[in-house]
Amino acid sequence: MSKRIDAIDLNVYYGKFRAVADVDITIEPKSVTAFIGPSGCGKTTFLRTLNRMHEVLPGAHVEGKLLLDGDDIYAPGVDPVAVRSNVGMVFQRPNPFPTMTIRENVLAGLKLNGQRISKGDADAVVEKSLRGANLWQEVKDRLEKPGSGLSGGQQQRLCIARTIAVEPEVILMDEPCSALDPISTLAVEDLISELKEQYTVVIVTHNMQQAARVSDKTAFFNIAGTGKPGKLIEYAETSQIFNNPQEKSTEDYVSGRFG
Amino acid sequence: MSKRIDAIDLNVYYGKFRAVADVDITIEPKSVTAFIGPSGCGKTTFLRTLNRMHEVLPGAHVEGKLLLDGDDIYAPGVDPVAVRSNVGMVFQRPNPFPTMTIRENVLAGLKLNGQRISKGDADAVVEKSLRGANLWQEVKDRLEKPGSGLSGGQQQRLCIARTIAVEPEVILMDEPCSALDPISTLAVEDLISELKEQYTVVIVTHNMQQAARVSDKTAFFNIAGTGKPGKLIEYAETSQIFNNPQEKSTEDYVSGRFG
Amino acid sequence: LTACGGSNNPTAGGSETAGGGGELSGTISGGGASSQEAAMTAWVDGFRSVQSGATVQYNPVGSGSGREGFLAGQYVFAGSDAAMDAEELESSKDQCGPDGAFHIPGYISPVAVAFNLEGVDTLNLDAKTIAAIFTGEITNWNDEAIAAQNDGVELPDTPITVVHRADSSGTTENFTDYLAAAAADTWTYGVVEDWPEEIVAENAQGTQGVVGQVTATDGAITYSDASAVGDLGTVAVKVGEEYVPYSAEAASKAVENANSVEGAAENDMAVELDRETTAAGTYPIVLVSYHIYCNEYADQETADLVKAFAEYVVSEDGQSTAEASAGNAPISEALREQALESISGIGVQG
Amino acid sequence: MTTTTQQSALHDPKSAGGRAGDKIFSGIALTAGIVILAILAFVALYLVVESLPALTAGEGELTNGKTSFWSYVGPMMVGTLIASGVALLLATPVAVGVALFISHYSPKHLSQPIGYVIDLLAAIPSVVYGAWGMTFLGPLLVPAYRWLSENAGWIPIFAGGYSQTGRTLFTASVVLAVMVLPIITSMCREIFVQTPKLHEEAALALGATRWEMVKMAVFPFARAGIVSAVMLGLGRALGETMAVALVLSPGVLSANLISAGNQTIPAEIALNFPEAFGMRQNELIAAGLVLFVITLVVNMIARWIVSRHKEFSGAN
Amino acid sequence: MTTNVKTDLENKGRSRLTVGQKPRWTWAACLAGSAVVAAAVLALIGFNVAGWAVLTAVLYVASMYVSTVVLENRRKATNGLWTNLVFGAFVIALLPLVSVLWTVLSIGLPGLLAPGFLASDMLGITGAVDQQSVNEGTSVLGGVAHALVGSLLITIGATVISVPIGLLTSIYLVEYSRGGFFSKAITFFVDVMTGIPSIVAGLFAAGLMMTLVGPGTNVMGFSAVLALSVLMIPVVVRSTEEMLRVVPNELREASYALGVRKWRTILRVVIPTSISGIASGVTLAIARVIGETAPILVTAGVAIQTNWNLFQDWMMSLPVYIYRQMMFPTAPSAPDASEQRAWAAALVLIIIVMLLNLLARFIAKAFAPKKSGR
Ligand SMILES: Nc1ncnc2c1ncn2[C@@H]1O[C@H](COP(=O)(O)OP(=O)(O)OP(=O)(O)O)[C@@H](O)[C@H]1O
Ligand SMILES: Nc1ncnc2c1ncn2[C@@H]1O[C@H](COP(=O)(O)OP(=O)(O)OP(=O)(O)O)[C@@H](O)[C@H]1O
Ligand SMILES: [Mg+2]
Ligand SMILES: [Mg+2]
Ligand SMILES: O=P([O-])([O-])[O-]
Repeated sequence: MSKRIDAIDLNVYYGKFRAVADVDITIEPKSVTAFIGPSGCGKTTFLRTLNRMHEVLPGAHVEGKLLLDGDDIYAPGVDPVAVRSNVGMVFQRPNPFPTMTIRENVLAGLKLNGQRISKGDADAVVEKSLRGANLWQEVKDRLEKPGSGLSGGQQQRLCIARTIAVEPEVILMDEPCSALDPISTLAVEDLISELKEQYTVVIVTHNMQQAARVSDKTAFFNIAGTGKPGKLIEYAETSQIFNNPQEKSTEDYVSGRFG
Repeated sequence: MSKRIDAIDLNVYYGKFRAVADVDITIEPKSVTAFIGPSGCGKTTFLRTLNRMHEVLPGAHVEGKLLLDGDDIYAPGVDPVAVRSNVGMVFQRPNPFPTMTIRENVLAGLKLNGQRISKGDADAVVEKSLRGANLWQEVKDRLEKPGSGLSGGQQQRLCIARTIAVEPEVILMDEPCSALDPISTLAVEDLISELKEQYTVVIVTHNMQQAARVSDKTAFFNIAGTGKPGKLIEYAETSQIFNNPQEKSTEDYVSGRFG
Repeated sequence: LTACGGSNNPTAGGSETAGGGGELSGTISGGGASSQEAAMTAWVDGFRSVQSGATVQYNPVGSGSGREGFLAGQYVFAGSDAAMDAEELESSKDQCGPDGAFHIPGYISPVAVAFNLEGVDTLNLDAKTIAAIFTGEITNWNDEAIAAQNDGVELPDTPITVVHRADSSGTTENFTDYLAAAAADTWTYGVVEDWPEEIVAENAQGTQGVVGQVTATDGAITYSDASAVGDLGTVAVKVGEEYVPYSAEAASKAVENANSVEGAAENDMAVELDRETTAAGTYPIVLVSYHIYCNEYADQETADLVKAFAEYVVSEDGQSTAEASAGNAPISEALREQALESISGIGVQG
Repeated sequence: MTTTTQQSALHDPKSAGGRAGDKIFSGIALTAGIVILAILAFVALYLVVESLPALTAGEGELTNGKTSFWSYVGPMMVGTLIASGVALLLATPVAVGVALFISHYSPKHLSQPIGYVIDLLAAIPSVVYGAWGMTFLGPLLVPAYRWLSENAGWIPIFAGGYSQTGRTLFTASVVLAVMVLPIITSMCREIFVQTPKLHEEAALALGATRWEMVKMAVFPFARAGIVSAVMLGLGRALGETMAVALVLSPGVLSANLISAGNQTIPAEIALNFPEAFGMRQNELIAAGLVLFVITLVVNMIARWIVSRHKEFSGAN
Repeated sequence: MTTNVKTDLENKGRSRLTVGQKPRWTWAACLAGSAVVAAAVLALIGFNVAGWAVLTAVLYVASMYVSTVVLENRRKATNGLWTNLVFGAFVIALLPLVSVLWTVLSIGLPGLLAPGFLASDMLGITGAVDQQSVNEGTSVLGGVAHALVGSLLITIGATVISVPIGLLTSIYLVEYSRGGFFSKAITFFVDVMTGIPSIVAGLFAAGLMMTLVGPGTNVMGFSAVLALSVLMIPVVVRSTEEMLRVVPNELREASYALGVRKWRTILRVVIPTSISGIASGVTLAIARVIGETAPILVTAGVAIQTNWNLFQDWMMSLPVYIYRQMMFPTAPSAPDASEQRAWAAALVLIIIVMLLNLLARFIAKAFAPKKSGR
């Protein structure tokens, strides 16, 4: 089951500093949306408000509404835990649990639900998730080794596997491929395309080609200068953003020769 | 002053596990060399042997010779610190010093070694290095703020600035742009081109376009399977690697449609 | 004139001395019995008023450690609740020259049997009954044996809680010495410094500890240096045919009537108390704490200082100062003369 | 290839000077370690030499009429272990709870002052704890002891009457628990706040509740630290002298927590050392040696537990 | 206008995210219910306020758990349960603190406020003086100047010896040793050291100094310094070791890669990063030894006068002062005066450690990593 996301007049703060201003955006279910923009423009910050991870930082708060299928996730009485189990997240830096084995890492989210799963089912989930993250071949013989012994790229794919394993309704990815080699990147991109059959996917990337390849819609964020808040400049079909942007700054940004 | 690097029959171990086998390579001074290859093939590991960072890990050791302008850096009596001040390094994950301000971070390489520099000189170094890393505009008003308060991309550029500040002869970069946006990436790539006027630069990247754009020569590493050591498969002019590779596996790898 | 936060210390010696007399100077250190601490504080202070240039310091580490420190040369004098044995006397010759060390009974104090019983201030008890209470044979205050000796006293139906010293103690030793001598049939545990562990009872650390515990517990009884018993009821002990309450004179008398230890040096005043005495007006549960000095010291200065201090302690002034502070029993005139005689022998080696 | 006979940049004299700095510093650090070993060797020598007479004493040579040293010290060993064991059982959950409260549960601006308040517990000297336990806590617990004795008397540790004064092994354990609490808390707190944010966020993003996050990210990371903190606390509990000496009304070992009796080694030493000399002193020092060995064994077990999980340690 | 359209997207009043949550007043109901039930239960076996509060708290936590399990789910209930328990732990930890502080303050404060308490020693204070002030109700004379000076000197001495040794040892263990035999030996023996009973440390120091400088002169502040160092070093080593270990290797590598020498990396990167933990470990170690009684008593002895020289003559310290005054009153027949001085001295000791703590926190603040949360 996928979900629609609507941000209404969303402002995101670190203490008194407004990092992201006045975002209005609607993310359709069963689609892939890419956030692009220069460093520091608030992509990560905004992404983290979508599953209430933002408020984990001291002093960080949000103003405005954020609807998940019409339900305001910032409404009083809403349990952030419920939000986060619906909205999974893959971070920019790989962060497997260092005290857990690879297998335990994959199952970490499932175990939370307290449901007892049989060893067979668990094995199936582990294999499916690791295959999905294109890591199965590399680690299948050392599932009981600590997850922190893997290379950076392997660790990141492990984190993706861990997130897939809980089958959330929305998956947020913050530059998930920035540490991956092309083969893994391809696998992850394929995975994203598969995922959107069922899930809503939001991805932050610095890689224009990647945005162009995987996303249905693209949102361009920009920042006027240091200390200014980041803003959503343009949000449209990916093809339009890349081929026929309405805003000058979007055009400047995407027409760079960068890969 | 730049330096030439020659690896002769180099084998790199983690304890008993041989991660990289039999590397023979010559890296010319005043050139940019790119290491590419799938995740886990030992690019990072090999890179870290070039400035003796590898041996910092317990159990890690190296067999074979590694010559810096003809001097074996693994010869007995060689001071790893002398090697490292000649061979700078930028890591995959940004790691600014959390106890220091932005300014102090840039000056870390100088100050930590106890060098006295006048405030004026220091200011000049800070500005020059931050400009070089394309970070000056963003942080010039908050040089006295902690370095860890920056975004991921900003942090990485801070780390590059810190490395440039000590003016090493060789600069190693382990996926330096994996956390950067295109504008910063461009800046860093420009910087790399500038740097090669004076320095020897070695860069690990997953980004084929980047390798193609910045490097003079490219080394392709591959790995036969988990538990097997990574090997240097092909090393040649970048144009040859991308257009006319000698090895089948190189061709397979670079012909991917990845960005 | 005293500035805010200025010291509030009284001038030396508390009272009369002006300008400070005496010609001696230097520091001497002693250590030993904690029972003497309050008295020692007074002596040290009083001595300072007589000899303003001299300092005496005393570490209440306990009798055994005091003697050990004395024998090791760490202290030039010791305070001890028990006299040195022959072996110790022999080894004292290392520090003190061929004549060794000698004892002066500088601190005498009655050991009171104190209790906390609503409405009862004093009880008459004989040694046997006291022993029976402390061994746990008698468990209630309205016991036949107690009532028989206390006509007209309203004894409540309250269980007896025995409180004894938890630490090794000279007080325990003196008390059990009395019980073992005067009630040998009932008290079969001998003379001990540590309360016999076969007797299960409450206990507490130090004189202050047991007194505090008894004060807080209805129906409790203990033994303690008399100076600390405060408002507690106390026992008059049967001596001969009469019951003698504790008092300074009665305690002093017990020491006067004691036999000197056999085979001791001429000027040694170590005594063996006669716990079974029937002499009228004698209180037999007495703690005698000695001062132990060398007959000969290594240098003149120490010898002079020690001698002056020792003389001051047994002097009338010294004993009354201690009594005022510590509530112990001043030694009798006869003892004083004997002590001064002994002290006059202190000299220099070689 | 260039000849390497000429002086290379890698051997330049300036950097050789810096290298000496490294040598000196590591030399000093090593010396510090050696000093510790030397101190310990002296202490051990002292303990062993002074205890030998008591350890080798035959029947009748010991001052307390016991047949052997072990029948003297055995019951006190048990008493010491019970007292510190109960103290740790009481203190550890509370201490870890408080540390968690400070690091992850309290409002951020309150955590500093709260940490400070808890540290105050460490500021109170043990004599004061002893006096407090003796005059205040003991009497306060008497009704509870009466109730336990009447209703739970069938449990061995509550069997056989209760103390009128409250100066029992359990009271001593509570006082010890209060004394070790700040030690465990402040160390755990320091470790808890070091938990990498990355891992905490990883857990939260999987939909973990706060408690689940603590279980997944904080505890595994802090595991070795917690064990170390508890050991530090245990060291204090095992060796605490004055507080137990004041609180406990000692006697023969009964293993009854709520009546007078039982004794711990440090309290025995503290109570009797002042008047001890000769063989008595040897006995007490030998008891100290035994305490020493107990702590040693407990610590070895703890180290072993920690090392079994080294591979999964959080530091790297 | 657009906003209006957009708010129509909301599922007003029927958020699926709040479905199945327990009513907000659940906690109040549970609390009230627990209080009533606790009162009823206690009424049967004899009411007292402390018991009532404890029972209410227990019932409240239990009933919240059960009602959350029933109304929501087990995970939430478990989370709530632990939250309550963690808060409970804090409250429990506060109880003895408040109680001890109240005891110390109520008895000690009058003593501390007595004129000249901090400026006076015990010179000239005999039992007669105390009896007089107790009988006549005048202010108690005498003070802690000498003990204060002694405690500070001895503790500073022990800190000066222990902190460098302890810190350097832990640096050796964490940074230099590669888990070899020698480091295992040190770790092992540091563990052993934590097991030295304090009195044994005192005896050892006294014995050592006796052999070094001879009997008599060995009783001095410095002997106590040694004794306390023996107790302090293992605490410093263990806590700093722990703190150094949690410094991420990334930072060390970053520094090495800049060509910074290891010792400078340790001094300038590793230690500053962990300074707050180290400072609090050291404070803890100081707090641990400053209150030691037995080892100081047997090494530095007792004194009634201020002594500024650690290397000569006996020295008083606060814990010994407290202990002696409490257990062996100057005037046995009027112990109140001594008791008051003892608790006042305890208050002074507590205040000293508090100030130390503040200092440690200040150091930690000044040097600690500037945390940003990410
Ligand atoms: N924890 C924090 N406290 C205060 N300010 C922060 C914090 N994290 C980020 N910021 C600021 O918020 C702004 C947006 O940062 P954010 O990390 O969202 O950028 P980004 O678009 O993700 O950049 P990048 O592409 O480098 O990851 C930046 O100015 C950054 O300095
Ligand atoms: N600290 C370590 N201890 C043991 N093995 C390690 C360690 N670090 C890496 N390895 C192993 O060494 C091999 C090479 O790893 P390395 O990190 O060099 O790969 P890489 O090419 O840099 O990969 P990536 O592109 O993902 O960064 C991998 O099999 C990895 O699991
Ligand atoms: Mg970002
Ligand atoms: Mg790598
Ligand atoms: O003076 P005591 O030996 O009984 O402490």
